[in-house]
Amino acid sequence: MALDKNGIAQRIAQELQDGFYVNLGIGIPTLVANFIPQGIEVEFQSENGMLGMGSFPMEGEEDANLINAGKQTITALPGAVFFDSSTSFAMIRGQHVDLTVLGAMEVSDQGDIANWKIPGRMVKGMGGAMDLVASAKNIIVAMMHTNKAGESKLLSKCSLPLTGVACVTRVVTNLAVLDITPQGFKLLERAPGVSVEDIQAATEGRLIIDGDVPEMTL
Amino acid sequence: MALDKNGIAQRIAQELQDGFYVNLGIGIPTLVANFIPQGIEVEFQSENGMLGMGSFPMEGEEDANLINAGKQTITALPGAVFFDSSTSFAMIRGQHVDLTVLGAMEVSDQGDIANWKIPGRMVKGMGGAMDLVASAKNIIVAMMHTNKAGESKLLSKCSLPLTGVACVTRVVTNLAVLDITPQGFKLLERAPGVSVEDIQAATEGRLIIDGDVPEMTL
Amino acid sequence: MALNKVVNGPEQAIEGIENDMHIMFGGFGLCGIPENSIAAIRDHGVKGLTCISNNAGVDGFGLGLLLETRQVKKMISSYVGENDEFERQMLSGELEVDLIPQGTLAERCRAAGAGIPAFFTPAGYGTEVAEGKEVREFNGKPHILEHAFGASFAFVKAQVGDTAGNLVFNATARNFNHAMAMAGRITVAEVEELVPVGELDPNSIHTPGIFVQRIYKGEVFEKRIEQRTVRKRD
Amino acid sequence: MALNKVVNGPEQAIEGIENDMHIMFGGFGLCGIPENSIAAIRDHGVKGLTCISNNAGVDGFGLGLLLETRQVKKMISSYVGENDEFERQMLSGELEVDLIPQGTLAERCRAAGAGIPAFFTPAGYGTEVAEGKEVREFNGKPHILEHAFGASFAFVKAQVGDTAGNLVFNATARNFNHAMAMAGRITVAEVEELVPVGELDPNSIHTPGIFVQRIYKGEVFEKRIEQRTVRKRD
Repeated sequence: MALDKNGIAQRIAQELQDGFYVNLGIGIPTLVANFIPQGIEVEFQSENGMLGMGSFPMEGEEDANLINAGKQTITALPGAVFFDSSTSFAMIRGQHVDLTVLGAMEVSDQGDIANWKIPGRMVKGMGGAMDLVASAKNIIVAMMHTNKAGESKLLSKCSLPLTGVACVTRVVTNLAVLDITPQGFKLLERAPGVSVEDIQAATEGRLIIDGDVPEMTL
Repeated sequence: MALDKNGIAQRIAQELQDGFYVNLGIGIPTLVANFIPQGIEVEFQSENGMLGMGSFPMEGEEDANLINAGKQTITALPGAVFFDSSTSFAMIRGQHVDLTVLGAMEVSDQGDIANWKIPGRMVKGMGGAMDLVASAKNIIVAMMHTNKAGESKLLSKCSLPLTGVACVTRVVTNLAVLDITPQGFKLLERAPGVSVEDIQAATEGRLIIDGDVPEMTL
Repeated sequence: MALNKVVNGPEQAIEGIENDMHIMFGGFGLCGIPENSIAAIRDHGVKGLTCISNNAGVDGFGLGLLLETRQVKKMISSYVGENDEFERQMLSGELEVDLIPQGTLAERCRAAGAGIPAFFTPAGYGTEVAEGKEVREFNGKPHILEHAFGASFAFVKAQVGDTAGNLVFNATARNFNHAMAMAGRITVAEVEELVPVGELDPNSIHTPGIFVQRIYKGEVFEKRIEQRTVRKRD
Repeated sequence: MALNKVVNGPEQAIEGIENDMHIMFGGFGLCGIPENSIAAIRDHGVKGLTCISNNAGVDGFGLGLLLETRQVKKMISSYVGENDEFERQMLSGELEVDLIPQGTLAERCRAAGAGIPAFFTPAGYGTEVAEGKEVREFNGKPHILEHAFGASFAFVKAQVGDTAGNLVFNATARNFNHAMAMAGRITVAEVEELVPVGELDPNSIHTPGIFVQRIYKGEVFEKRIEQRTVRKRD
């Protein structure tokens, strides 16, 4: 059975390591914060200018001065720090953030990513995504394996304008966990009950299947 | 009669304008702070990281954390701000400082300045001087007209390694006030009792004398 | 001893603004935007502005106000969602839009204020953002050359300011306000609280007054929230 | 929820230091220098260091300690007066010295921490500092290309720090400590006061803990004054 968005987030949360600074993009990535493994401490960076981002505020305690990069009201945890945008992107560009999780419209089997523009239809802008993907050492894409029309989002070549080239390290979808390798998407894990054939059918880019592919454990 | 160091500082203080941010170098420039004209408010920037620098502390109140660029203990005035070195030089490089006063070993009639190195004899380093002279809009050099050997320090060409090229706007010495112009040093004012001939004799670089040259009023 | 930058309100604060100027506006979304200065610019009626701002406001608030009145010729931003009038003007070609990576936007502002005319960044390499730009490898990784921004005015908003223009921001309302304050030829700060010099801790000032030319206490701050997300109380 | 960076003292803080490393030291003159880390490096005996520091200490204090023990192969500084042993080693050729403008030094540190591999600055154009460097005009003014610094360690000193590495400096003791903290692959902060997370005001932290890998409370801070200048009481 394919994962839902929470399942994808839960699987990605397994990638968190103690002491990580983590930047979570808008959408599915935001949900990762709900699944931090026990015994692990991580700190969330929000590119609009804070470290130590906490959960949403209690009703009535929201503060217009305290938002995340998705413009949602949030809270600050003990040890939080506020800083300006140029310092925030100094952290990102300078590779001080250990893990970046973001959504995508398309990912290519060379690790290219497209997530900011659909020519003629939608141009909201790249926000901080281009800085994040150009600099991060460790980029996990969280997305559905196929789009609403049922077409694969894991491609041999992105059709949409790129956000970054050869930058994604891992992709976690509703169907699978895959690494970007020189040979293409290497299938690491299947979602529970999803077959290798299902994944193959939903993947347009080069797919490497090397021996038995285990099911995820969530 | 030629000016002493305090006289030079006093004359330079006449260049201060209300609202100026001013960076004073080590030596004679430091003395300028003692002669701020009445009714004028200026603020002193110290490149090691403060605005709103005040006088030396009272005996017993010196603080190892509070020094100026000459490593002297100082005080902070109301409205002072502390900041880091990269921000400090952002102010300087970004031309937010209105007036820079610094000492020199040599100045050329094209506005070149040398003040950081005597090959084979002395190399203390340029400190912040190269950043200051490369960026400041308004640079006044405060120095004696001649060196200890009696040789002119206002030259057609600097003999020492340069600190900056074509950057000095005005020179105030113990003998004269001179502007750097495309034709050379333009004599603006004589020190009290000093003749044009005295100044001519002490100036190796091109000297422009245009009509009557008034005495300074101090 | 400290310099007085206080002007008597937003009308005086925007004096000298002219058609076709390049102008920066602090804020991220609607957080930390210079509300009072934006309203004064709308009332002034100046036209043909090139606005440098991370976002473009929403319909009826923030820079959305200047879009409604067609005072904006061009937007330079990193993210411009959430604004129908913006989208309409952009798609119809009435509005020029230059989208640039958020970190590059912030750094180009800081660079302008810091006397750094250009710098290399990896952001945007291999994308349409890099088109026409110089590419150079450092440590085996391609970077593109980006230039500092010029801006005749920068409008910023702070929580507290003193009469010498020293600014303190509140939480994530700091965002672009600091780097843009550095960059403006004339930087105008509106503050919720204006205090005499000496009241702010000199160790805790975010933007030194040397970067600020005019300051005033804003009359009203609506501080609209774009996405009110809360947890329910038990 | 916040990360713990606390080590038990300077010996543990310098673990991993090796011969021939590039190392940064915060401070301006003797103000805000990492005294305890410098002492530990002297006791450790590591050799051949390239030290990046605005100044080189004085005889018997600050980096002067590492010069005495000949642990320094090269100094990269902006100003190196006030140190006889330094002068002796430099003139005899025992010590390599690279002098660079102070603002360029600060910006190269920040650039290293900020992922900016190179930038243009006007400082040093037309001087020996510009020799061999790329020159380019911007707005009719020549600038030179300067590169970010690499450093295996950065040793900094702050007034207060919390266990997550967040730092607050005191007055002009901030100086190079912030930009160098950004630049170090491993940044070690020694503090006069070490507090639990949550005690520092999140709006008033100078260096966010993300830039700091190790932190400890220094046992003793001599904080020597280089030029004691005072006014006499009446």
